[in-house]
Amino acid sequence: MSVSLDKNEKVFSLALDGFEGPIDLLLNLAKEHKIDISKISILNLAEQYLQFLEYIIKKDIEIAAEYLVMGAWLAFLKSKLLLPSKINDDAMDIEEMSELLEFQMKKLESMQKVSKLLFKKHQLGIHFFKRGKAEYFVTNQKFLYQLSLHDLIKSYHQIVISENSNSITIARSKLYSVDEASKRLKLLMSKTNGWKNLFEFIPKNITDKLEKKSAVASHFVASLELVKEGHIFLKQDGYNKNIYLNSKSNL
Amino acid sequence: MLNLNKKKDEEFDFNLNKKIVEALIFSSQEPITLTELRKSIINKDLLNEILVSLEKKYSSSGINLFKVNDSYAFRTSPDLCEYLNIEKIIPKKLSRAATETLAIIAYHQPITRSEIENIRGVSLSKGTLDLLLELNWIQPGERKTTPGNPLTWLTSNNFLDHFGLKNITDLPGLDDLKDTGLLEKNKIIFKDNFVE
Amino acid sequence: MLNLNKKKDEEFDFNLNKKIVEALIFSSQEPITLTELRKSIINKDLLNEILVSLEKKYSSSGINLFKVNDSYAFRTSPDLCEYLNIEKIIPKKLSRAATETLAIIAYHQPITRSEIENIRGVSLSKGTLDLLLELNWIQPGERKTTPGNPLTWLTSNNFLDHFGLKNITDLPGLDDLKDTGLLEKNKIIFKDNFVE
Repeated sequence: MSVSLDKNEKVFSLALDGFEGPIDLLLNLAKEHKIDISKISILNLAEQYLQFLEYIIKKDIEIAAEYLVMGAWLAFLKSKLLLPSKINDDAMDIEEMSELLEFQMKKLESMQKVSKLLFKKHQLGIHFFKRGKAEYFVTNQKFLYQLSLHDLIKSYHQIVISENSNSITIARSKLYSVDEASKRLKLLMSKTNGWKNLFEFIPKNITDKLEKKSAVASHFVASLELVKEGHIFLKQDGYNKNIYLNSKSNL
Repeated sequence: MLNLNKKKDEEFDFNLNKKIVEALIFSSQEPITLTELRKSIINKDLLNEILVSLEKKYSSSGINLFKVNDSYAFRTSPDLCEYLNIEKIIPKKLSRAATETLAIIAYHQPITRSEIENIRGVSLSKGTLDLLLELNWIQPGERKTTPGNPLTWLTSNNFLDHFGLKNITDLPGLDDLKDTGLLEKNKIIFKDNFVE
Repeated sequence: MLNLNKKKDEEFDFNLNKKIVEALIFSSQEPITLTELRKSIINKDLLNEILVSLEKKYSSSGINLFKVNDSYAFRTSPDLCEYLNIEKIIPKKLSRAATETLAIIAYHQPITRSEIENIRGVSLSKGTLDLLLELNWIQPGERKTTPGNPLTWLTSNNFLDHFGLKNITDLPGLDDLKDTGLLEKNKIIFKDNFVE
């Protein structure tokens, strides 16, 4: 195989735009050397492909992923080809695998050929034409409404999408609301005498850590609110010390 | 001998130009003017002769060549009007409501009217089901055993014919088309974003 | 005398029915099915004979009778393509993925999505099937009975009409491909065989 790296670079950077997939790339590598696919050296092809993989992995790992399975497969094939044939006891023997690859390449090549043949044919609206204006008879009423399968499917999919995005259920928040805390404090304060630590008012049945934190925060905010409204007094002896509440009517 | 060849060439020329005129009138959306026809043919002098020849050719056909002012068009022969009831019908697009309703019935059948309304989120106008029924795309199914015994709707055989489907299960589902681009979603999921 | 009258009547009958068929096909832009034609004519037995006669009548005209599966349409003669200066709707150039996918479906139908992907060695990119469906060149076939019940794809009548094909056996190069065995689907390199 006499492919200079320079040339590789050129071929392979073109490959990124032009090639659709691994088999496609193999096909082009084979054509590049003007080789009849049926007489192809799988070993050479595998080597070239692996070279390409090495190059592409450095350049763009995402594109490389598309080519990796084939790469692994070819590496396996290559190692088998290099090893003496007597060890070959695999379920699928090496010849079968090469044949399969060759078949796959021929198949893709044939499809690429016929797709070109197909589009070389005369096409309606470009090379030949339908009647410019239709006339309608009462007997062909079904032509009255034109709806394609594509329209129908698209319409349904749009409904499904909008349905999915409209009917989002917002999970009930686990957080303790200030409103709740305020109601609770008012009720409890009316039944207590003297100064009480704020922490005594926090519901004892909360186990979730986050919920507990939120309960403390909202009870504190609620207590400030009650002071502002003139229902209670608050006192704290110093920074980071306990906060005490007392009902105004108890003073 | 030379004369014979010349005559053959002339005949070929006339026939080719005639075919071009015929094809142009056929494929034109509106009646096509003499000026336009003259522009498109190779041998301009032949146009009048060609039109006379075409008129004659189609005079006993199911389609006739009609002249409107200085324009030409093919139209169905008036002789056939008792057999073919020609009407001016303008092809219409099915309304969005009707298309959606048909799609929902197709994918969810048998389905009741109120179930359709639930999916679409709007109430169904009476005309929508009537239209689909008239087009013979849907048909009534069995009544449900739930309170009120509501009627269910199904798609008809005509629906399958129209869309070229053998069975209703051959309708492409969401899985079949999931990567086709039809199902591009921009779904936003709301969640409790509080993390400890 | 009686015989002569009978013959005349028959001739009249044939011509009238022929004119009706001619007008029906001519009036429509899309191919009309045999079933529809049969529905509209008076003497149903004559239909085949009429279609043969019409095909002959138009074979050397600027317009030809085209057959698409079991449907008929008038189209301008492809011989004239270089002379017709008509506003052409040039479709967007299809991507290589789309043209290859179309060819694979056309020559291998019915075929599933994953079978297409196996032949091309890459997964179908977004929008490819959708585009072909939107062009109305492909349509869903029956589901396979294999696990997962994958949907199969076929080409549509509109595809045949677009490329001027009588039916699917009319595809270019089909016989050669069949002879070389290249249309067999069962051999797969990836996925199933490449495990471990």
